[in-house]
Amino acid sequence: MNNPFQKITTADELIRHFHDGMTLMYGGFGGVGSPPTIIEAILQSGIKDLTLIGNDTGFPHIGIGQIVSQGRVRRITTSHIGSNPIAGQLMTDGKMDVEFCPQGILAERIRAGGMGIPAILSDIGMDNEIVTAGKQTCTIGKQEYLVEPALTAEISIIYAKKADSYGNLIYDKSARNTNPLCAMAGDITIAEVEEIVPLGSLHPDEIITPGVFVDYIIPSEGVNWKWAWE
Amino acid sequence: MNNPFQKITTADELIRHFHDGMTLMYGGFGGVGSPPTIIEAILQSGIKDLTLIGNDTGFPHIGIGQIVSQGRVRRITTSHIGSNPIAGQLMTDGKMDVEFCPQGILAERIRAGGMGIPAILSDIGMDNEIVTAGKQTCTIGKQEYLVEPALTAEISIIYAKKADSYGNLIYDKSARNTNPLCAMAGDITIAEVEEIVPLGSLHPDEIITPGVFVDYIIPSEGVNWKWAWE
Amino acid sequence: MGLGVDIRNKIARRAAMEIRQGMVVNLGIGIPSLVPNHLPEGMLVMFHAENGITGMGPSPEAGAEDANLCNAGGFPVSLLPGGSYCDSTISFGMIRRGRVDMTILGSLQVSEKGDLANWIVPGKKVPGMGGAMELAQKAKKVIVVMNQTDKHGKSKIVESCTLPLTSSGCVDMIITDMAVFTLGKEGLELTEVFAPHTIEEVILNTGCTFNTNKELKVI
Amino acid sequence: MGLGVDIRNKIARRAAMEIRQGMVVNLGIGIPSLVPNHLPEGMLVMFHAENGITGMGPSPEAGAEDANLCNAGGFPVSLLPGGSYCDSTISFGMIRRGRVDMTILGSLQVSEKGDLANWIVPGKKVPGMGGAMELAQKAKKVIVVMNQTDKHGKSKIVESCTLPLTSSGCVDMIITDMAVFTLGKEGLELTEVFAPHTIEEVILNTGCTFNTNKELKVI
Repeated sequence: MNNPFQKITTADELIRHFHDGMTLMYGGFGGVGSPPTIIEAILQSGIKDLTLIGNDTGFPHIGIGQIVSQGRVRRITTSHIGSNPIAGQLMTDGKMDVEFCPQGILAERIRAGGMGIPAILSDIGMDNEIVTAGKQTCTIGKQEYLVEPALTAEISIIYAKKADSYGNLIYDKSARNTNPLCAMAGDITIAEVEEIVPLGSLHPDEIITPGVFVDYIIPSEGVNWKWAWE
Repeated sequence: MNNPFQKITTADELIRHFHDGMTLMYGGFGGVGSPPTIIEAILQSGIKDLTLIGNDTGFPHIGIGQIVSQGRVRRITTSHIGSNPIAGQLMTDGKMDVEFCPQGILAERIRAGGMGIPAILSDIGMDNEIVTAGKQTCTIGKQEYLVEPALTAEISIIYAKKADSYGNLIYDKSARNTNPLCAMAGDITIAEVEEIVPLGSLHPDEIITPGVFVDYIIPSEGVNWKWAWE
Repeated sequence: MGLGVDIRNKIARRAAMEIRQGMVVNLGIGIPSLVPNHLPEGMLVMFHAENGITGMGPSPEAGAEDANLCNAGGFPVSLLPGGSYCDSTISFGMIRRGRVDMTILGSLQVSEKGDLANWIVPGKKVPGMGGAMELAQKAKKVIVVMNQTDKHGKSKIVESCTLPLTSSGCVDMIITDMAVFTLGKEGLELTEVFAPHTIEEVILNTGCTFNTNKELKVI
Repeated sequence: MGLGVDIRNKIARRAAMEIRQGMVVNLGIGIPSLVPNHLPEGMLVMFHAENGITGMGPSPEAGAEDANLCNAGGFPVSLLPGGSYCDSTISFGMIRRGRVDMTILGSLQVSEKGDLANWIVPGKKVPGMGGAMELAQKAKKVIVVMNQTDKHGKSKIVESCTLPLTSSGCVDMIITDMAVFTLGKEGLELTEVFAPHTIEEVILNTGCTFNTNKELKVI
């Protein structure tokens, strides 16, 4: 494959960017749209004490859930851990800190990070102490709002259907979910893709994530887990 | 055309939604991607004292510039009026109030309105008194930020390449610009489109604006102005 | 919920009657997922899923599932003509902007003031709120479908929720195996009773007082 | 600006030397628009326009213009392979997130501290800031290309800007018809002089003091 921007590489090459204690953001929703090949490389690497940011903790054997289940995560900002009982157990045992954030606001906070916006104001969950815990408020007129800070990460790992060699991305159906947001919020963004195509093969009106936001592209080896419905 | 959602109509039918003193948001950037047929209907309707929200004031005879040039606008929130000297004159003469907002922050404020987010925080133009005029600040840690409130409008008028009968939209090249943002921020959103296609004809991965946000669709009669470069 | 299929379908059928042509509707898991089966043939409804689907259709047959086309619960679905995909911000933007006409969801408790408690059981289950708060707070109409009582026979409609709230004062309608209540300016009001249940039975199994609509129907 | 084509091209050519393979670059109007003509053949650069184009190419020939493919100034351009379109939020997100490597723009004044004044002349011209503030504040490298002096012969490089600022302390490099300056920790530094101009001439036409680089080149 022609690699004019030197973005196309492999998970093995990239794993040197990962380290204990790092902040990692991941695309996906219930495992759908999470990057299996990068997650497998992280599992193999043995890195730990991670701070994760992502929609949910998947299932114990699916998606990011595999990393959570191995106790590699010190802290996570997420909206849901219900489908991964091990995550709940780790939280209850005090082995993993969980910051719960309403799902759409979490997505906006990730996007804000990607857009270089410091924070958004929100009126979601104002009367809920789990949502408001540790958060500032800001009053406009007579209305008080929560300040929901932007989220970024040292590395974002995402999953897409196709990339061209510049890293322009298109996604497949509901596997899009949080991927275009995480793509923008990583200091380094790694896109695992089903197919890499030559520059100019993607229709410029149909590109969802411009390659500007993508630092590395790796070919996917495909999902290596069994879905809950299988 | 099959019209199962009753969204497909004409500019003449819709003009009853417009009235003196209303707030109107418009898509487009330098006239590119502004809806000519709706603008013509507004011109014909004679409505005045408008509050406008949009990227710029076009050129005197192009896009929204035509409405501005006729003195129909009492107030505008925009980022640039340089290509429309009449707008500058109206401002200087005290006949039109102009709130200047940095271009990308203006786009974010419109998007925030469309997303039901009350405001964003910004660090753009903090040391500029035109940007900060009348705006609150919010301090996170030791860093002070501007509170940039969301923008919505009674009606948003936008321009797209194709709509299906539900109002799912795709855009053409750089005529996309602020249109997908304004599409979400209108209490009522009217999309003028080059072509209306049957439900199911647009590829669901390629739809940029889901029809959920679009109330009415009208066929475009095409640009009725001469571009500056022509 | 311990409800038989017939009763679950009765609740779903009643909820389906609230849906109109062209609406955008978000369905929770459980009984709400049965609602589409009870819509009039040919009615166009756009079902919305938090993970970025508008125009969601039924589950595909076994063997025809697509792992990249799942609902917010992670289970395979399909897409109807006019449907589209979007990222999670747009999906929730639809909710917060008031473009989602209705959400139909289950609950652990609902209070007479319309408070909703459906996301957490302290000390037992802390799954996280997911999209429940945005839906409860911002969908234009919030319909709760649930059993009238819990497994100990205690009413799930209460004066004041003992479980942590998802959102306060957000519920517009409650449909149970026994009855239909609305929540408006006048507070909780009984509007329908499902035979063979009686008004007396509903009173006995409701943990708070309520008004009874003048045109109460037993159906 | 009253500069001849040759001089404008000399400035553009020098600016082009700052660009590297793979960079994302935003160009202002005027001299900056000449920069692409001076890039090495085959170098891949992604030109960014505020209105939502990445990978912008040259203006099409007369008659081949597409009214829906214009730059931020409203004039027809083209798209190169690998280019894409996005909405205005994404376009400015690229800038604020630090993904735009460089902006090359004109200015009315630049101060010795790197303050940029290029958006307004009080009482004369109030066009609005457009995207200038975001670009000045957030592009990773800000290069100003301009005449050394204004039409009255007064230096446009000054101790302190008299015109309202676009952004303070944001300029990294100034390229004029006479010389090249950099702005770093040590302040304003002269690094190159364009022959036949001399250091003395540059000193005479600069409205503030500056350091002179030890390896100053006259080119």
